[in-house]
Amino acid sequence: MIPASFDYHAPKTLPEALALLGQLGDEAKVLSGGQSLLPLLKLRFAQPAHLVDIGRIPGLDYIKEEGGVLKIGALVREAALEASEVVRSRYPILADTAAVIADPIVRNLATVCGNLAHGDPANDHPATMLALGAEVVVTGAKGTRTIPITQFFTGLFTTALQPAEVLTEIRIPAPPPGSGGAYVKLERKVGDFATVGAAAFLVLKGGVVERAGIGLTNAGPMPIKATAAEAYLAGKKADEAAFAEAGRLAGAAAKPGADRRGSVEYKKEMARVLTVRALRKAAQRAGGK
Amino acid sequence: MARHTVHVTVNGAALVAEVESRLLLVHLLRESFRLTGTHIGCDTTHCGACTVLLDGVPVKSCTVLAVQTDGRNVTTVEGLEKDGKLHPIQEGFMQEHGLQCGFCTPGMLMTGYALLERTKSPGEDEIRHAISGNLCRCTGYVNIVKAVQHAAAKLR
Amino acid sequence: MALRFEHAFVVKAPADRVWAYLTDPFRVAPALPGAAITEKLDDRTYAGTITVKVGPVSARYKVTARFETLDPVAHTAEMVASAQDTSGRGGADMKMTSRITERPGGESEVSVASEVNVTGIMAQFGRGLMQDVSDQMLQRFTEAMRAELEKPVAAESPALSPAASPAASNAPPIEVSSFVLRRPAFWIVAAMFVLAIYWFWIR
Amino acid sequence: MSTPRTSPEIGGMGHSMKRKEDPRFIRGQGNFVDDVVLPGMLYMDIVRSPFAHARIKKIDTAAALKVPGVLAVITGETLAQYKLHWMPTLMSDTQMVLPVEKVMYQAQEVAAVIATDRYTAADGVAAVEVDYDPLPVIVDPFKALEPGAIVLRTDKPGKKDNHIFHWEVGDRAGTDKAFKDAAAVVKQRIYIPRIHVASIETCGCVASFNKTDGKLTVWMTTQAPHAIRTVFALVAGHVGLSEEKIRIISPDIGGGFGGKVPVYPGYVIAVAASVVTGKPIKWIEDRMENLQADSFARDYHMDAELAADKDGKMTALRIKTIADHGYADAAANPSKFPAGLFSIVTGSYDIKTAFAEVDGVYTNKAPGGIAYRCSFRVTEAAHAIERMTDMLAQQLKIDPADFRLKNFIPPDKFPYKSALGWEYDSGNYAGALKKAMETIGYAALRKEQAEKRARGELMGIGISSFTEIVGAGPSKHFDILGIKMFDSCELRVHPTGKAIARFGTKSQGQGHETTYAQIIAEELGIPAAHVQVEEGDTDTAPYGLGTYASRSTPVAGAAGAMAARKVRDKARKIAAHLLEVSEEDLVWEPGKFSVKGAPQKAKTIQEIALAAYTNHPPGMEAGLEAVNYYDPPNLTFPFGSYICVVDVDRGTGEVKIRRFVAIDDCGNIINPMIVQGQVHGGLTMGMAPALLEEISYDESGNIQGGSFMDYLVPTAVETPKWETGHTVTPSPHHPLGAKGVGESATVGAPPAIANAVVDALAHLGVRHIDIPITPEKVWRILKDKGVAE
Repeated sequence: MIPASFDYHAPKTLPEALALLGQLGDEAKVLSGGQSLLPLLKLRFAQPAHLVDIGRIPGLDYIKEEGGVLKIGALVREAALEASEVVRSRYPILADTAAVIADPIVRNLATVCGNLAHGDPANDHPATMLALGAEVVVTGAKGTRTIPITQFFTGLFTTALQPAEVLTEIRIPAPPPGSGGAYVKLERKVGDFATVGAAAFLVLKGGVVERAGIGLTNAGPMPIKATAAEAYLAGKKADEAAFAEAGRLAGAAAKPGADRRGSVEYKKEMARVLTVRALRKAAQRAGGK
Repeated sequence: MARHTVHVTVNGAALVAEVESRLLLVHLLRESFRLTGTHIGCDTTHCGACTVLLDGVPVKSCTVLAVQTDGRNVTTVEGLEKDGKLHPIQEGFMQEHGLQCGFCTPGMLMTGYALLERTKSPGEDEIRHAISGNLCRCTGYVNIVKAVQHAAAKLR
Repeated sequence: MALRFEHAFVVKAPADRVWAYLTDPFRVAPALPGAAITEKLDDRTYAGTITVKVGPVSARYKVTARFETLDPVAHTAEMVASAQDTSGRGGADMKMTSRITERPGGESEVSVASEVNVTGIMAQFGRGLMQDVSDQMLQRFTEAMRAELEKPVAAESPALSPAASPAASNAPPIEVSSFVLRRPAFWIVAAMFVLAIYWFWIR
Repeated sequence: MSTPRTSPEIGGMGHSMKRKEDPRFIRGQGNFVDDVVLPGMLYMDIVRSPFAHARIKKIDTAAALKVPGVLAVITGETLAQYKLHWMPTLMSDTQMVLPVEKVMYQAQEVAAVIATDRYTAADGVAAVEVDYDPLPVIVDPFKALEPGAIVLRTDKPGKKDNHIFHWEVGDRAGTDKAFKDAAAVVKQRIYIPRIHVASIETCGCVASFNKTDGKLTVWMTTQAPHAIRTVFALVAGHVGLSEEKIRIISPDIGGGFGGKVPVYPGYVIAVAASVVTGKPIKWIEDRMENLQADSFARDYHMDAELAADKDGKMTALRIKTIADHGYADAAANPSKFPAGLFSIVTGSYDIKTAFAEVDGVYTNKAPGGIAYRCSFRVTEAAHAIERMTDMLAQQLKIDPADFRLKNFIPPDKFPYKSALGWEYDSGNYAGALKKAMETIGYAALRKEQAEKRARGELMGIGISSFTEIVGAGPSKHFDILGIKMFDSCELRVHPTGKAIARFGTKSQGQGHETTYAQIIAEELGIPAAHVQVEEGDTDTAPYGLGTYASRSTPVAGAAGAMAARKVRDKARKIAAHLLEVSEEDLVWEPGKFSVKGAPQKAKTIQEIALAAYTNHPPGMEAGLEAVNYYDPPNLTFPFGSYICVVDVDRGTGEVKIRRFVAIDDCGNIINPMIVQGQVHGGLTMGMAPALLEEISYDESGNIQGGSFMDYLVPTAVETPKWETGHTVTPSPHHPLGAKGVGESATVGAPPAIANAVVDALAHLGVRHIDIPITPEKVWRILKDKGVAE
């Protein structure tokens, strides 16, 4: 499996990268971790004329909490996210997610931002970011703009990113007291895409759901935010009955296609089952357990 | 340009190669540098037979471009033995029968080596997860786990 | 991989106008990026190419489409088409029937039903994305078409109007059956497009 | 085998000697085919068909030939000029090398591009334009057999259907009668899907033809180099390739498991390309080519029936099988056994009457029917009998362990003549099962299961008590293309008492360099460390049929022992000469001959070796060497009992193997460490198709599961923590009392797992689930039974 020919560019700064992307237009692809793009190139499913490698741009691999927001830079690898102390202690849902993406070696190169920018509904972070209400910061020649995650995914493999823009940062609101989140993935084996995945984030007050976020992986052409389930949970006691109904609503929101991982019926049911499990775990974490 | 000069340190030796943009790291190592210990087992970044260390971190060299390694450090299985002395991970695989056909072994060794660089006493489940990006068709993994533990004990 | 596929969309324009639009190559083509008719093989058979891009992935196909029927009065079309990836990695065959139905309030419904048989590397991967890709692309097409047809008649761009197109203006006035055979652009392009998307796989 | 007879320094049988091959592998110094580089070497890459059945209208190579660095494009027409476009399969069927008219399965070779490097070759492949006219596709073997089905093999004159062969064994009438008289009968269609060995190294070769001396050397991923040499000589004899000028070198092989037995078109094209260009040609498959075009295993549709009398004793077995061979019968069975050794299907049970029949069928799929780490069709047989045994126990409401113990062939009945004609050499089936039950705590598990069931939790316990048949085989019955299935050893002891032993087999990870050395050490007392083992080079090794079907130890290992014994016979003569006594007065112990009653008067094997070259008896030839071509008197019948415990997730249908205990009996053990390693690997390759792996086809003939994205080779996470043990029942006819073990676990594991999952659901009325047991299959049952979460 050999990629078709292309030109490779390794800008040293972000402005240089943006200028190159502007100049090369549609013929160029951004190379970051490369763990989704290079397999596509090797299979010759993608044959861009140019790759712009942002991997040599310094200062983009930060994970930091500031101003009530967790900021994840463009070059943060999945492995770094998984190992990050602040993530493990304050954002376990992110650690859950990173830990089940592809396999550990792929995670050493794959980037968190790339996982979103690829726009693949089978990628795991989109669901988690939807549950968490994240924002993405996009940088282009004219500066930066911030896009709520709910507006970032525009279609299958397509996002709000313009050809000459780079996703430079993910911003996640710091978890309020009494909150917890979890990501649960059903996969055939390590390294597989999710049959279905479910992310749940709960803010609880006195055992009652103040706010809920639920995202689904590989349950449709785009990452799915299970809004009906979220709305249902608001104000409800965080118990099994409420989770069961929320799961049912999330399952109903799933629009999966059939493939070797399962039929439409199975996947919709799994969206339900996994949502319940994610909610259960999120509630446990919210309760300090 | 579609061709580039790559300066890369491989197993401590500074090497230079003229490469096409699209040349994969695994082919740079195997064909330009004749380091054939690194193997190719799949097309889709699943098997891990091509695992090498890039700046100390295991990566699948079939999913890295050679040009991406310009100015960086690569360690392959050939670089594990130092001054005629095997690394404990190599000893572990031999002592615990952690290999059969030997084809996945270089990748397994590199992954195991990197694991032991960051943790001293990995448990069985931790080892199994760490090597889950490397497929072995012969051993059933039992003895690979033991081999890593053998090396861990020696390194402690 | 045999697939059945049905799409329908509503346009706020009368059926005759929709039919006229859909049979005009110079108005349809811009709505389907990457498509081109390259050759008329005989009165009923056309060859073309289409490039489909979804995210980072792109693929180019050669398509041959042949009309079984095309009825400008009933506004129905039936055709068979086949496509092959230009890099030799697969192909698809299709049988498609389409109909434009007048609806109350000056609206028309365009319905397309097809049976597609896909072969090759794209049909080997289990991602179940074909329907998603086709939905997404049809969505884009109908948006472009609505934008064109649903604006006031006076505002229609002269450059895009049938009368202004050189092919149309140079065409001799002829009877209906050859008229439709001369101007089957939408159906051919649609066939190409359906084949291409069905043939599509992305990791 | 209890304590080893030799010291650890000698390292004969029973020592867990560290492997002699490991030092090169752990340093990355193995020499695999893709590591071979020759001066002026060119690369070959293959254009493959996207269609499962199509007429080729045109192959346009013009654009490919314009790619800088592309030197040639080889098509069927090119090969037809040399009459090399067809080749025989090992089953005496025929197969295209490259097509001139039609393609018959997806991923079939259509043309080959020769270029200066592999990148350019890939560009060339992308530039070859092939115009196809698709034809109707048959992927279902039952439809292929229907009257009026299109005939696929139109190349065979007079062929009017898609039937390949009918094979049957046993007493049809007697079996029918036994079923009529039976008190209980179970019947089930069991499908074992198409799977692929997926060795981590794919197939490939470097073919180098020297135009000056006419010699062809091929470095090649083959498990059977000698047989391949003969096949090449037969296929290409008419273009001047003569067997003495063909050298096949099988260097280090990155896993074989049966997939590297056949001759694939790629090898033949590479050889042809080298002969035409006079340059070395390298061809290495990529993974998708490997999974999609190389020989598959299994694809057996079995209608099995098992009968018992009123006392719960099995009385009869009847089984009818449709074998889907794809486009050609490219299995690698012994010639007289088109269904391999499937007739081992009566398993470990004393069944008086049985009848088995198999019909081979052509479809538009990749050709094959090879093994997947098992002796010829033995896994299929074991799965059938072990599943049916559980089903019958379930129907009779007898615990499956008790039911097995009741029906096993008792130890005192060996050698046992089975209803389908085999003579089992030795066995103690109850011994192995009881040991497995003790190890896992069977009674406690059944109690736990009952408690869990009461709480609505799903847990299952599955048993498999399989019998294998390996070590083909006695030359009276076993041949491949007419060549008898002996194997060989050529042993030379050097003057300083070190030795070299060459064999006709070829290790692919089994550790022959170590175990064969241990066999020589056992027989001669020369330390195994001083015995150099070589195989895989047809210019130096004695002729042999190769390594597959667990035949290395039973056949070549025996040849090693016999060659060593010949050397020992001569050594005795030399020792008698040196010690000036008669041969009868000498006593042998590993490493030396001593005089009866005067143990201080002795000659070591090293002293004798030196004398063989410096002071040999008058009238005796100098040297100390021997050759043995071993023709086994019978096959060996390893066996074992496996117990698997699974937990089923009621929400997702996922099956988790909680424990798996494997008790194997492969007779006397040469290297316990290696035997245990073989069992671990075999168990994993048994678990994989039970739960994960499958290659299927859609109705258009598109391969599903043709890459590692969808062909689910298990990682360390999916693989359970295997628990192993063994009993020892020596083979009475093998010189060392050994049997083969490399494949036992692959044979025994799938039914243990399937039985465990069915057992977890048995109280819901579930009787059978086909493998692979995917989460959705289980979930559907849970949903249908109303117990899904």
